[in-house]
Parts: sequence; structure tokens; C-alpha cells
Amino acid sequence: MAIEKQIAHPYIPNTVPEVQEEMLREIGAESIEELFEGIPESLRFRGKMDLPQPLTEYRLRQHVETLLNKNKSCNETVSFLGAGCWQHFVPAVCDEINQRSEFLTAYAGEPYEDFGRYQALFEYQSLVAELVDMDVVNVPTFDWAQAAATSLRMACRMTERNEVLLPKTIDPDKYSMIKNYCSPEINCTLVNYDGISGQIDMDDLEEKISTKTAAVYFENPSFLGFIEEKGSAISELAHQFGAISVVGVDPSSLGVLEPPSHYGADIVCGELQPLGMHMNYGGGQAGFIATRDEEKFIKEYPSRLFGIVPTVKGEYGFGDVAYERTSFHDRVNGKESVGTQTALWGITAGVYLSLLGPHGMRELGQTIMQKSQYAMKRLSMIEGVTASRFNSTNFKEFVVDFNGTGKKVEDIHQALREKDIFGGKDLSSTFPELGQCGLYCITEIHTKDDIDRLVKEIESCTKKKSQGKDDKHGAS
Amino acid sequence: MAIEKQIAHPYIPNTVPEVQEEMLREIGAESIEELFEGIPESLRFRGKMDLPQPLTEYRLRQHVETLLNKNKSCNETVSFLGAGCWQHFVPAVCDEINQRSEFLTAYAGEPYEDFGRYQALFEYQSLVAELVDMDVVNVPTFDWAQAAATSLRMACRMTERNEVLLPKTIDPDKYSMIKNYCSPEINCTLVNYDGISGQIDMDDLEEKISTKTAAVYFENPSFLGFIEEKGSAISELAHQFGAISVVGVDPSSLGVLEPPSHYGADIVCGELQPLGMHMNYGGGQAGFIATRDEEKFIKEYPSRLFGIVPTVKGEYGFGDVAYERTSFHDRVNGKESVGTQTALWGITAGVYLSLLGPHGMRELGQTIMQKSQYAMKRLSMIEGVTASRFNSTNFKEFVVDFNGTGKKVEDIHQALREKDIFGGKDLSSTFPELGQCGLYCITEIHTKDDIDRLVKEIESCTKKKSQGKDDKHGAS
Amino acid sequence: MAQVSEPKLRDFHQAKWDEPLIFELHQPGERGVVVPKTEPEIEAEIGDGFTALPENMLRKKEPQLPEVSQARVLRHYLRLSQETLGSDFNVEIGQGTCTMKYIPKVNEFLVRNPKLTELHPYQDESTVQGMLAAIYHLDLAMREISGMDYFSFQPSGGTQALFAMASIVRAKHGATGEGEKRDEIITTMFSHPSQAATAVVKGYKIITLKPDEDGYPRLEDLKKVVSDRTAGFVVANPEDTGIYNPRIKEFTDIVHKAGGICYYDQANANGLLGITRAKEAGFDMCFFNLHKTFAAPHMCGGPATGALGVKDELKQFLPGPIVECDGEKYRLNHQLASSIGKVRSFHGVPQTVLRAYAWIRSLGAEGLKEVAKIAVLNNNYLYHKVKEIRGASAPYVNGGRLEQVRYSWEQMTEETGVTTEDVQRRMTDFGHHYWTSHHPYVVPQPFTLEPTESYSKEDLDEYIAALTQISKEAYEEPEKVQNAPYRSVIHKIEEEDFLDNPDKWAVTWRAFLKKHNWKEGKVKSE
Amino acid sequence: MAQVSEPKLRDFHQAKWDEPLIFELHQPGERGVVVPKTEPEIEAEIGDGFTALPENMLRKKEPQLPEVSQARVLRHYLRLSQETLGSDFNVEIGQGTCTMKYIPKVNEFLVRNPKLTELHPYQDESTVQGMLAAIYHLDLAMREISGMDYFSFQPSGGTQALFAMASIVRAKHGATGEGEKRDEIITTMFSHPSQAATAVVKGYKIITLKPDEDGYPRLEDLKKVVSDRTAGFVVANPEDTGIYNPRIKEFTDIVHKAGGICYYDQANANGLLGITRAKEAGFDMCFFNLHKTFAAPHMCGGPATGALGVKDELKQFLPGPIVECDGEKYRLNHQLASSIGKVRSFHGVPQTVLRAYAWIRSLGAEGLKEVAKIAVLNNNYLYHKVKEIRGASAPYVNGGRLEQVRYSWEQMTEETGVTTEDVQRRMTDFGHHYWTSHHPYVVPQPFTLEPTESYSKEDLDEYIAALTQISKEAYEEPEKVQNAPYRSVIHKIEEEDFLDNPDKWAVTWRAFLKKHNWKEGKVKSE
Ligand SMILES: Cc1ncc(COP(=O)(O)O)c(C=O)c1O
Ligand SMILES: Cc1ncc(COP(=O)(O)O)c(C=O)c1O
Repeated sequence: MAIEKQIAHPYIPNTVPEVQEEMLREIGAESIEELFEGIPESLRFRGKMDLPQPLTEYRLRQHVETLLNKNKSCNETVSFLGAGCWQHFVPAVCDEINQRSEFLTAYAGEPYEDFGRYQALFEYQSLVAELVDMDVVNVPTFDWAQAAATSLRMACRMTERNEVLLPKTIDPDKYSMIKNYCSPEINCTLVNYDGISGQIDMDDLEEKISTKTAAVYFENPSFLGFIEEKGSAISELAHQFGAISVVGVDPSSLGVLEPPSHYGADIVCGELQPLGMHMNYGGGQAGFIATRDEEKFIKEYPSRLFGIVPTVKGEYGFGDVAYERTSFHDRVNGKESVGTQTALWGITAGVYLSLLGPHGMRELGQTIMQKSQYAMKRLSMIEGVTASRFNSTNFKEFVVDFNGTGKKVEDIHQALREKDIFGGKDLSSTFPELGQCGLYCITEIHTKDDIDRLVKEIESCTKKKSQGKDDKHGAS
Repeated sequence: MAIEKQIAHPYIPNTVPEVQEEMLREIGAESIEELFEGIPESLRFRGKMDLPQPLTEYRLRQHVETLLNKNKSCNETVSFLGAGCWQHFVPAVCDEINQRSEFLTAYAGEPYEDFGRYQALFEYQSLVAELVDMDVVNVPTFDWAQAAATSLRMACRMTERNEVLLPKTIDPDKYSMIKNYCSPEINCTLVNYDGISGQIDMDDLEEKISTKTAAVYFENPSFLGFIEEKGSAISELAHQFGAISVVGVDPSSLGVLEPPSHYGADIVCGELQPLGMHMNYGGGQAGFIATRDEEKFIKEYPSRLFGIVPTVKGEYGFGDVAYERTSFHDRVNGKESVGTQTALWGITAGVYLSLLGPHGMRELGQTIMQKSQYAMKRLSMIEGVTASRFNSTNFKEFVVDFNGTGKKVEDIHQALREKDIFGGKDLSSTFPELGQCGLYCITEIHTKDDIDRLVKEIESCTKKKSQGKDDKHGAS
Repeated sequence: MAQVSEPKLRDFHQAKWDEPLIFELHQPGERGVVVPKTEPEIEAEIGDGFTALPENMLRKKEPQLPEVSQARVLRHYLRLSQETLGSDFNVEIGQGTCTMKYIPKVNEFLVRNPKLTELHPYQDESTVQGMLAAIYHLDLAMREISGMDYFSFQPSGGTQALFAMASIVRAKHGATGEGEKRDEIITTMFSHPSQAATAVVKGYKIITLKPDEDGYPRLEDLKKVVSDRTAGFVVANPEDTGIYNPRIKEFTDIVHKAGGICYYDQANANGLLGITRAKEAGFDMCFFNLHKTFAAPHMCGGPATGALGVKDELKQFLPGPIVECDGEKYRLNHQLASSIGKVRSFHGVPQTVLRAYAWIRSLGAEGLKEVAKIAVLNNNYLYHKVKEIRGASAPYVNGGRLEQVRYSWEQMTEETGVTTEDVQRRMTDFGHHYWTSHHPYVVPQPFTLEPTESYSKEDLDEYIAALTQISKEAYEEPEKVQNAPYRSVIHKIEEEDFLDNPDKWAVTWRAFLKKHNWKEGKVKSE
Repeated sequence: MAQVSEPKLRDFHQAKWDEPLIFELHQPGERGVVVPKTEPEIEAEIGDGFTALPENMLRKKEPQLPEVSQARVLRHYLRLSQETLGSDFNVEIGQGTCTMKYIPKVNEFLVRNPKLTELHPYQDESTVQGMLAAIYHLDLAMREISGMDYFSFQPSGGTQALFAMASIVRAKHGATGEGEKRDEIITTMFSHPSQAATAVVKGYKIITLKPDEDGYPRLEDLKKVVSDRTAGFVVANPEDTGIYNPRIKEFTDIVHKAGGICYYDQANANGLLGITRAKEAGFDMCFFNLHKTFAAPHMCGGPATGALGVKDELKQFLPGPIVECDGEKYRLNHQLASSIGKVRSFHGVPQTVLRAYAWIRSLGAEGLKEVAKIAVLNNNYLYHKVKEIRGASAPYVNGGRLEQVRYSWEQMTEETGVTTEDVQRRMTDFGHHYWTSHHPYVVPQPFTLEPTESYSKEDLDEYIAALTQISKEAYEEPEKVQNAPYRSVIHKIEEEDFLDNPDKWAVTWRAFLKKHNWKEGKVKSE
């Protein structure tokens, strides 16, 4: 039945009755209904789905735009939210490439008719490899959390052990994902952090590590923004116990920070979203895993790994390296599982790195360090406010401690929102031991004005309200 | 000198000093400066242009978006503006195609490497040809006004005469363009219209037409929105005097209105903007010209005309028909001039017509007729308001007569604007004989709600203010 | 008006740009963009930003990324895009099981709106009401389509949805103390590899039901394997064969009786919309791939969404947060009692959620049903035609296919030596994509076609004509097929050893440079 | 890191889709979109909308447009797009005189903003302040670049700007009563055809100055032809040859002395930005093509902008309205005393104005000068290299070229019979575009190259390598060049008679159907 009178739906050419008849004739069926005979009547849905009336294209667009207009986006405000999803400069070329019809709608093609996709993903792998200074990088995973979880499972398989250690400063959401992905076979244990610096508590680590430990995982920068300085020591310790050092990294730092492979990491993983993806309400995430080019590592990847292979004419061709590892090849004995992941973001990250080059990545990192240090310095001048809460060096994010203001983060953020400022992530429920703290993010997109405005508004709302409070309760 | 330190500008690869040196060595020059030696010092500009500092991509985007945010667009309001540029439904596929890098950046290629562009423009010509039911259509001109002006010059060349007649209801801006394009060699004369119906005054036409008349030009719908009904009579009269009947047409009407070729038009021209172009503050305009497939017509086109031509393998090829006409071929004796016109809009119009097909065009026309009749009916119910001012049938636009309200159009529109409604074009200065009238436009995109809101707000502002007026002046 | 009546064998050649790798475009000093800079005032106050950094953490050797101007980067990737055969460009019916349907362009414009792209997932709920509304209303629509009670859009892909469902199975049995005991998950042979693979990740043993001679899983087999060790039953229906198991309700009943949970792989539900639902077939959970049935694009392989629906009693296990509505305001419910925890960061892939929402809004209830009907009509037409091609067959039951079929060239391979991989490469020469099968490789010389509702009869005829031509070639000049392609970006790949030999494989350019000195087609001998 | 050192001869093939004409895709009943509908309430009140229409005006026979589904329309045009070699895809230095430079992608995203696309040209000024500001600030920048006093962006292309300038010349002399008398416009041989052609439209006689043996127009010739009949002098400098006339100020002085107006065709000013200006050379008016020098895309040939600048005393003749600013608010000035009237509807092509504005903002004063310097460096490098190719030459003065050169294959054609048109087709096989010349055809076997600042040395070397290869082929196997192309969408076009014979030409599909019954390469014999 056509949707409107006898008129074919624009998306469904064979709604045309004459064509249907011709096709049915070929098939030798009387009606389309007949083709569903294999589904017993008892299972047939004979009701009518309660869905709104269909919209024409113009009205659909109006409707959805009206919906979206109810959102307030980060480029209509100044946002200091980070915590795993960051507002960065996205070069227009990245959007142009990932909006190309070809890349947008390709899927599981072969290296022949989808050659460009293979080359682009091979290049992506190669570019990230330079950034982390390792020889193997996978086709992207769902996100950093998934990359970390898979890295840990790889480590368990390689060591044939089933305990992993992670820092207590990890993003609780990421940890919940890792835990679920590891359970029931792998035990996850958190290692304490130093209350002053935030750094991993080496004593606690030494206490918890053992010959049962498959992997020690830590991040740089950490979830709370500071740089974990003792990478070498941690990796060495892990290696002493025959464990694998897994480091999660924000690649936007790698123009200025040492890559984890230089301080002993065996597996490096991280988040690609900073490399050319819009935040998309969290839809821009994609993860990567990198290792050395050793068979024992490669064999444990669940992901696709595109490698170069010559054609009969000596052209570059591409193909799946060690495909037999994958669940596509063996669904029970393959390594974990593979399916639709985040390939378009991999291609985009490749475009991004091609555009920035080494200088761009260095400038990016430096700009972020300068601006975030400026912000910390200025915020710390506000009475009762300390940034950062920890005395380590930070990259991009830092913990702003509001405890001294007597205010709740929630209230401060509410006040900021009224001034079109989105404060950082409220940590009071996820890191209760920190009291009233927020995780703030400064990237290259922030201006001095943005930061000064933030400082001014925090100053005014922490002051104003404390007066209000004083008024109510009398002099304190 | 590089823009920032030694760093190459992203748009200028050879800013790199080493490459410059290598190239200069090849050339045998000492410096780039040396290459400018041919320009005498007296002509060298040695000052510094007073231009703002360059912006990085992100800041540029912020800057321009901040600028544009000062605009209020027609999809944030309800607009009833038309008058030569109309708000229609633009299918997403039109945008996708005209944003494709290939079409966006191609230019003057040959039928080999730019084959797709030739085919797309040939198809465009062919699709418009169906709409107007004529066998020849050109690659688009700048806009309707240009198409009309060129049509008239074509007529003058064909008839070897130099007088043309046009209706007094023509858009004054279009007329100013035509006049300038025709002067000094061609005389333009306006023919009166009937005060009641708006139709061309046949008596006046008969009086003004003569054997010196090269062409009679009229439009359907006319600029003031009504349908010119006596097309056949006008064309016949023109033919009697050996003149050419030139008709301008809004193609969005041609799913329901007879094409001018059916009532005697020899040359048909019009505006393509309704066929898939956003308004773009007037940047969506493009004109077309159509004629019969007779040598005498073809030879007078200044435009490129793409025709089919076989290849050695029997493939469809394309090429320029009768290229020698053009100023590209002969700059003094060619027909008028040709250059960069509006090819991308031609391609887009082709996409649009392919998407709508005959049914879509019919529905489009019908919807517009229904909605605009509804609007006229409802507006006319407002005290002191008449729509349309003329008693002919209208298509899409109509003249709303506010004379009975005692208000100025200007003030009514100001009041509407405060309610986020853009009233139609104020005609009070361009058609002073009509007094306080506005040209209103209703297309398929308007909803009943939009129209009802308009009616309500006009009602309220014409009433409210007349009360205010009454108050001031006492009872009248 | 003219009309092509003869099925077309396209005289095709893919764009071939002979484009170097991006690293080969390196020109020291060039650059593609300049990032926003630090203001001089900040620099004056803070310095270079590195003083605070421990010396050991400052990168010493810059990453060996190429330096390339913006236009050249753009040109490079644009050329690669033309060398990629997106489904917008071809009659993409060769990628069976993946429901390659038309991706409405209007939806793509909708998701480019900065009111979506520039949202941060931790923004206050009051600032994202529009997006939450879209998520919520898609949830409502999905409930109608499936009969389930709640949906989560967090899983970013079918595989992650299957993993989430396996996690819920484990959590649910864990909650009742049966977690240890129930350690088996039952599936069928023609199900997607991710069904088994994700259950294995969750620590389950897999039991696979084999098809009978007609391609149906046997009820008797299920009865034999079901026990108090049964944690769950996961199945697609129809399976990769396109065969619908009419006794499915009996299957789910048996599993339920044994205390197991039944979950339904509806990655591809294209033949079922408005026809039959997960609920009536007795499932406790199901998922839909929004990037298949619901017209979100595949994007070279994600990001995507596996929309996960559960019955009421399993809601508490969902990965959170889920969107709720009090009739006016939308909010995020983070308080799911026994949530398995997140499976993907934040809220999944909201762009794809919006696309699916828009697609449903463009079709309505009747339209969705029309999709199913035409998808099945198209498939049966194709099925009828492909079976007529010399050397091709469709194993198992004759007839009874819904939206797709797994075919076989077994006979042709036996008679000519031409394999399904050869056909695959040769199809490229006609501008077509063609896929064989994933694990398990039960059907010999397989190929899997799924025409969806998006293709016209003429499109199908064109595809059939190409298959017919290749069959003809296989019988007449098999080497022609075996040495294909000729009209693609590259020629036939030769040394598969490059992919499986650790001394030769190269997953990155730097690894390649270390292992090979390959120029002009010469490979460095190790 | 590796780097390509050898200039590359690309193993190219263009996408070839063998795509029918859109009419051949007609399938009755299909459709591509549904337009917004009339609400039932309106229909109930108004009826079908046709009752009011005079019977003779109702269309009886529907237009014979094809009926095609949305996906198929999209697929069709996407395929055609791949069959088009946009400048984003190639080393587009072969389109001399057109300044094919890099089109920054960011600017394309800016012009897709609904705050521009959805503006109506008659909106109240208060609602378009942002757009007016952009226009105004581009005007200010253009003044700096040219030394002129006011700009109008109404002309949509260089040709229309030239027409507007010829109109101003006429209006100006008309205003002083000299309109009838001054009926001649002087130009030079190597100027763009539109200079003469548009002056002819305005009723002028054209006097053309021939180049001397070095390619310069002769001052003595000018002196001979200038008189009280001289209305104006229009010239490009440098001309199509890339040769800059250093005595230009003497030319304009002479014309001024005779009472003529001097107007400058700066369509392409790429080698002059920040180097030399119209003002100092004595011009009264000039125009820039924003789609050339200022990085707006060419869009297959428009829409575009010829930014028209005038000295103060000519302001009153400009096509209106122009944008003015009182320091705070922007307004449209419609009251130009002696305006020639509009030349293009509304305000020209504002998207292109915005692009040019953005481009200038991304470069600044120094950046613009850098553009000129690199454009000239690139051209001189190319010039040096092309002259070394066997059979190629660059007529006229040795050296002294700015941003482009018109070359000649005269020698090669004499020696091998291979013409510049043959080379043009053969260049296609290497993925390059190559253009010959427009009228006047003074240089034999011409080709015109303009490398702009956007291409790297490596790009130029690649283009040179292709020319060198073709020259080699011409001398060794001329038919190979003469029968080209082989790697394009189509092969060599054969029957030029189809283009010039009224019985055979077909500008539309319907005309084609009437005249030919061409299938399988057979042409109906007339
Ligand atoms: C039946 C079935 N299940 C699961 C999947 C896996 O989905 P995804 O690729 O999104 O991980 C697919 C995809 O091919 C499928 O067809
Ligand atoms: C010197 C010169 N003048 C005028 C023009 C005409 O410009 P347009 O093509 O925009 O009409 C051109 C374009 O090629 C040109 O190069």
C-alpha cells in the first residue's frame, strides 16, 4: 500500500503497483502477502503501530530543527567541560572528507572497489603510529574505554593471568565499562593515588602487584588532568612482575608529551575524538590501540588491522593482516569480537594529523598548556578557590577546588549557566573524597577573554552568594 | 615573507624558503623581487594595505559566525517576501549535489575530463525544455532580468528592429536592468495595465505596437502576481506586426499553468531560483531562455548551448552547438557576450526537476494556488484590507491593498516584524499609483498556521493603531 | 519518453588516481592548518608552558608526521574518496546481512546542525532538551516496532548490543544466584559471528544448533541441549539464509522453561517491520542496528548504534543513563538498580539516533510496513532470478525467504574452477560490490544478497545481468574471471603472504619502510 | 620519511559510470520527493485551487519530466560529479587566465549557514546587519587593494562587471552631453573577449591595439587612434600573455587627455596584490573577479562576482544599492544620483562576497602580498621549464612574465601534425586539465598556463612531466596523441557536424529524440 494515495514513497521505488505486479508475475506469486506465508499467523502483528503521521521532507526538517533549537550548544556559550569529550578546533577539511558520500555510505567493501577506504585507514594507522611511536595501530574501536578494556584483555591472554591494576583516578564511567567488559573472568583492582599530587601511590602499587598481575594500566594525562610522571617506574615495576604496561593517552598531548612507548608502555590506547571529531553529544568518540610489531601482540588484537600487500602489477594493495584472529573468521575462538566500530572517525583522525603535521601538533599541545596554566593561575587568585587541587603539572584539564568558598559546585555551575558559561564536570558525587571540586577543561579554542570571563563570574557568584548566606545566617 | 615566523601559510605551499630557493635557482633569479622588475618603481605600491590581522581558521569561523548571527533569517520568522526571490522547499539532494567538491570547483573543462558537467547541463537544458515545451534551452544566464534583456536583444537582431514593448506591471528593478542592457540602441516602451484586473491594456498595446516593434514582452505570472490571461491575443497581435512574442515565466507555475509556448510565445525566459536554490540574500538567481529549434533562434543566443555528439566508440559526447556565435569565438561580432554565468544553479535546477517529476511539479503548483487563495480570502476579511488588489487569478503572489486601513504599509510591516513576521514587499514607492499596497508571497512552505498568524497580526495592528489614531484625533 | 529496457552491463571504470601514501607527500615546511594561538598576554605571563613539565615528560623527538599543504591534503583524501564505492553510488545489494538501504540526504543535513555537533555530553539537562526529546521519542517508536518496554541507545553497533545483552543475561542470573551455574549460551549456525563471540567474552560456552536439510534449526536439537546450565538463547530470525523459523515461539518457550533468557538479534529487521515483533515471538530482549534497518549510514564501518530493547523486568540491568519524560521535561535516569554499567561512553552515538528518528518520521507506521513488504518482494524477485543463473544455487528450502538469501556457486566452482572470490573481484569491473560470507563457512562458495526496499526492479536486473555475464565467462574463459579485476583502482592482490607472515606484514607505513624496500613493484627479498 | 622525488606520470583513469541520461531512468510512478502539502482544512475551504483559473491557462498535458526515485536521482548526479574534474582534484594550472586557486573549505562551510542561505534580499536592513557588515568590510578591503574609492558587488561575473563599466562610461559621457560623439572604445589584442563584447553591447565601436614583437601594446598606436571619439580605454595588465605593460600610466594619461575614461580588467589580479594598484596606474575604474583572485569557487561557471571599483567621481553611476555605514548601523544606499540601474538582481551574489571577505581575513595584508609573490614565482618556474620542452615555446618577450603565460606548440604541430587540441585530450589521460585559448587566436597552437600560489613545486613538476611525455609521444607516435583520450569518461568526439549542422544538432533530449535514433553508436541517417 503506498503511503499517499497511489504515490510511490521517494525512498521506495518499487511502491509502483505496475512494477510490483510484474515482479510478482516473475516470482509466480499472487501477492506480496503470500511471500510472508512462512510467518505463522500467531506471530503476525495485526495491530497498527502507534507512530506519528509521516512528514514530507520540508516538514521533517522544520520539525527536527525546531527540536534541536531547544538545545544550547557549546559554541553559543563558553564551555569548560571535558572529562573524556573535548571541544577542539575541527578543521573544515575533516568535515568535508567525512561528509563525502563515498566514505559516508561505504561499508564492508573489498580492497578493490573500496580501495580508498583501505588506504585511508592504513594511513590513519600509520599516522597514529608516528604519534605514539609504535609500529602497529588498529582500525578504531568504539572508544577509549573499549580500547582500554580490550588492551587489558589482550594483556591477560598474553600473560595467561587474570588480574589487572588501574589507578583510582580513572573516570568512573570508563571503569564501569572496563569492569563489565572484564567480568567475570578478570579481576580489576584500583591503586590509590597520592592525596597531594594525584600521582599513583607507588607503595600501594607495589603492594598490589604480584605475579598474578596481567597488566598495570594508567593514563597520561590522567582523568583528573595531571600528568602521571612516574611512567618509567610504573612500567618497570610491571615488567619486573612479568606484567604488561598499558597506558591510555589523550593524543592531543603527544605533540609535546613523551609518548608512553618512551616510558615503557607495551600497549598504548586512547581516545581519537580530539583529532578532528565534533563532540556530537558524545558521538564523536573512537578508540585506538597501539603496540610493537611483534607477533605475540598482533595475534591478540580483535580488531581489523590493514596491511600493505602488492598487486600483480606492483601497485599498493591492502588487506587484513592475520585475519584468522578475528571473530569474523572464527566466532568462538576468535579474539573477543569485531563488528561495526568507528572507521569514519579513524579516517577523520588521519585527515586531522595530515593537516596538523608535527608542528601543528606541537603548537596545539603548547597552546593548551599555556592557556590552561593561565586559567589555573587566575582561578587560584579567587578567594577560596584552588586550581589545581593537585600539585602536579596538568595538561588541558585540572581540578578546581571550591571547598574554600563554602559553595556547592552545583550552585556555582548553575550561576555560571545563567551567564552562558558551562562550568566543568562536577566531581562531588564521583570523587566524594575531594568534596566540592570540578574538572575544568581548557583547549586551544579558549581565548584569554573566555578565561577572564570565567574567573570574573566565579568570583562574583562565590562572593555574592556567600554574602547572601551571611545575611541569612547573621554574621559568621 | 612567510606570514607567521617561518611557517608556511596553509594555502600557499611554496612559502617554504628552501623550495623557493630551489625554484629561483632553476629560474636563474636571485630573488622573487627580481621577478617583478617589469613593473616600474613609480607604479609599485610601497605602502602597507590597511587590512585587519589574519585569523586562523577557527577564529575566522567564529568571527564570521558572529557576524552572521546578527542576521535574522526567514526560517527563524515567517516571511511573505517574494518579488523575484522566493522561499521554496529546497530538497536536500539539491544541496548535496551542488556542494560536491567536483561541481563546486570545476570551471571551464572540456567534454572529456568534465564530462559530468556537460551531461548535467545538457540534462538541465532538456528538463527545462519539457517544462516550457520547447526544444532549445540555454546554459543559464545571470538571472531572469538578464534572460529577458537578452531575449529582447535576440528579437531585435532577428527582426532587425529596435523597439520593444513591456508591461507597466514589470518589476521596476528588472526594468532598469533591461533598459540599461538595451540602451542606447533599443527603445523600451511600457504598455499600460487595466486598473481593475491588472491585465495588459490591449487598447494601449494596439496603439503602441507597430511594424517597428521587435518584440512584445510580458510575464506569467506578472510581477504583481496575477496571471496574464490574454497570452494568445498578445502573441497574435505581436505576430501580426512581425514582432516576436517574448514571455517571462516563473517555472514553479508550470506544473499547473500552460507554458507560454502554448499561447504563442516565440521566446520564453524566466528565473530558475524557485527550482532548488536557496534565496541566499538574492544570490540564488539564475535565468533561462528557451526557443524553438530553428536556426534563426539558435544563431542569436549569446549563451553556450550544449548538444549531444557521438564519440568514436558511439558513446554520448557533448559539445558546444554553434560555438561561433559566441563572444568567446569572436569578441566583436559574437552575439552579445558570454562569460561566467550561473552554471551550478543550472545543474541544481536539473536535479530539482528530476526529483519532482511531473507529479511533483503539479502538486507544487496546486499547493501554491490553494494556499495563496486561502491567504487572499482570509486577508480580505480584515476590515480595510483587500487581497488581491486586482481581480484576476493569482499564482503565488498577490497585491494586498491596505489603503482602507488608513495605515502605511511601512508601519504595518514594522509591527509585523516585531512579531517575527516579514510582510511582503512594500509597493508604495515603486507603484505609487496603488497607494499603500504590499506584494505578498505564499508558497508551498507556508502552513495554514503561518497564514492565520499573519491575518491575526495584521488585524490586530491595523485595528490597534487606528484606535490609537482615533484617540489622538478624537472621534472621527 | 525513452526507458532502458535491456538490463545494463555497465561499461565501468572506477576512478583511479594512482595516489601516493600521505607520507610520500611530505614537504618539509608545508602545513595544512594553523591552530588557534596563545595570546601574547598569556605568553608573557606564563612563558612557553613547558617550565612546569618534568623534563622526562617533554617530547624530545617530534612525531614523524608528514608536512603537507591544505589543498594537497584535501586533494589526497578527495581522491581516496572517489576510489571508494559508497552505497550512494552503486546497486549495493551485494552486502547481504547489512541492509544497505538508501540513506536519506535530508537526515545527513540534520545531523550536521551545530545544535547537535557542538553539544557536550555532560551539559546540564536543561540545555539539551531537544536532543533528549529525540532520544525519548525514538525509544517510544522502537517500543511500537518491537513490543519491548524500554530502549537504550548506548551500544554503538550490533556487536556491542549483543555484548550488552550477554552482560544482562549474566547480571540477571547473577542477581538470582545462578550466575555460576548457568554458563551456556545457545545459538544457531546461521547467526552472526558476534552473537557467539560476545557471549564468549562474557565467559559463556557456546552451543550451536545446526540447520536441518531445509535450513531450519531443529526444535529437537534445542530440547537436547537445553538444561539448567542454559543461561540464554540468542538467535537471528530470519537468519543469514533469509529463512524464517516459524517455530520460534516454541524455541523461546523451551528456553524460558529451562530458566534461560531469550535474546533476539534483529540487527537486520528489514523484512519484519510492522509484520511480526520480538514480543510475540517470546523474546526478553532484542536489538536493532540503526545503521541497517533504520537508514543510518555505515560510514566505512561506524560509528553506529545497536538499539537495545528489553522487557520491563530487565530494565534495571540496562546500561545507563536512559531518557525519561515527566510529560514536559526530559531527564536522564542514571539510577538503574542493577545496571551492567556503561558499554559505550556517554549516550552512544546520538547522531545516529537522530537519523533513525528522522527516518521513522518520514515513513510513519504504514511506510515502515511498506519497507518490509518491498524488501521481501525485491528479495524474492532476486532469488527467483539468481537461481536461474548457470552454476548458482540457493541451498536449503525452496522458497520461504524473507529479506535476504545466502547463495552458492558450488556447482560453478566444481565445473569451472572459478570461485566466489573470483566472482567478487570480477563484479568490481561492472561497478558492483559483492560479498561472500563470514564465519561459519557452511554454504560452499557462498554469496549473500540483500536487495532491501531501496532498489528498483531495473537496479536488480542490472545486478543479475552482471552475475549472469560472469557465470558465462566462468564457463567460457575462466581465467578472465580469475585474474580480475581490470577496471578497478588496483589489480589483483598477489602475495597473501604479506598478510600472514610476521616478517612481511606491515600494518603501518613505518613498519613497511623497515621491512620492505618496495619500488616499482619490486619487493625486497628477506 | 619518504618523499616523491621523481615527477610523477600518473597512472590515471577517470571514474567512468556509463550513466544513461536522466530521461532514460524514467520509471512511471516513481518520485524523488514529496512537496509540502495543502492542509485538508484549506482544501475544504478553497477546493482544488483551479476553479478561479481561466480554462485556457490550465496546463493540459503534463511536462514530460522523468519519474525517478530519490536514491536513483542522487546516484545519477553523484556519478556525474565523479565524472567531472573539479579543481579540488587536480593540479589545475591548465586553465590560464582563470586563477584556479585553492578554494578554502572553511569558507564553503561558512556560506552554507542558514543565516545567509535563508535571507531574502528585501528583508528590512535591521534584520541583515551581519551580511551588510560583511559587504561593507569587503568594500573597505578592496579599496586598499585597488586604491579605488567605492565598490559595488552587484555584477555577477567579470563579464557583467565589464558591461557595467561600459555602461558607466556611456552614462558619464551622456551626463556631459558627449554621449553621441564618443562612440569608440579602445582595447588591446590580448585582452579577454568580454572587454570588447560588452562594449559592443553598449553600442561602442572597438579599436584594438596590436602587440609589438615583444607582446606589448604600442603607445604610438594608441596615440594614433585616440581622439574626441574616444569614450574609453579598457585593458588587462598583465594581459593573457602574462606580460605587464610598464608604460601603462602613459596609456591612461593619453586617454584621459583625450577625455576618455580608463577602466581596468583585473579579473585576475593574482600577481599584483599588494604590488601595484589600479589607482597608481591611472585607472578610473577596475574590477576583480572574486571567483578568481579571491578564492571563490568557479562552480562549473558561476554564479560569481565581478567586484566593481570606481573613483569617487564615478560613484554616482554605480549600480545600486551600495552598503554604507554610519559607524554603527549598516544601510543600503539606493540613492545614487545617476546610477546606470541594476545590472544584476538584488545585491549580486552575497555568498561569493562572504567567501572573498573570509579569504582576505585569513591572509591579511602580508598574506595577500605573499600570494602575489608565490603566484609569480610559480609562474616563472613553470615558464622556465615549459620552454625546455621540445616543440613548445612562449611567444613574445623573453622573460618578464607575471602570473601566467600563453605558450605555443607551433613548432611541434609543424613537425608532427599534433595540435594543441590533441594535447588537450591527451592531458586528460594523465588526470590533468589543459586549456588552449579564447578569441583572438593570435598565438598559433596556443595553451595558457597559470599556476597560482596554490600549487607546490612538486605539483608543477608533475604537470610539466605530463607535457614532456606528450611532446615525446607526438614526435614518436603522433597518432597516440591524436586519438586520445583513452582514460577518460568517453573517447574522442567524432562528428563535429553534430554541433554546427541544424539538421543534426540537438540541444535537448527531446530534440535529440526527434532527430536521431542513435543506439549502439548508430546514428540515424537523415
Ligand atoms: C545479524 C547481525 N547481527 C549482528 C551484526 C553485528 O552488527 P555490527 O556490525 O553493528 O556490530 C550484524 C551486522 O552485520 C548482523 O547482520
Ligand atoms: C582578464 C579577464 N577578463 C574578464 C573575464 C571574464 O570574467 P567572467 O568569466 O567572470 O565573466 C575573465 C575570465 O576569464 C578574464 O580572465
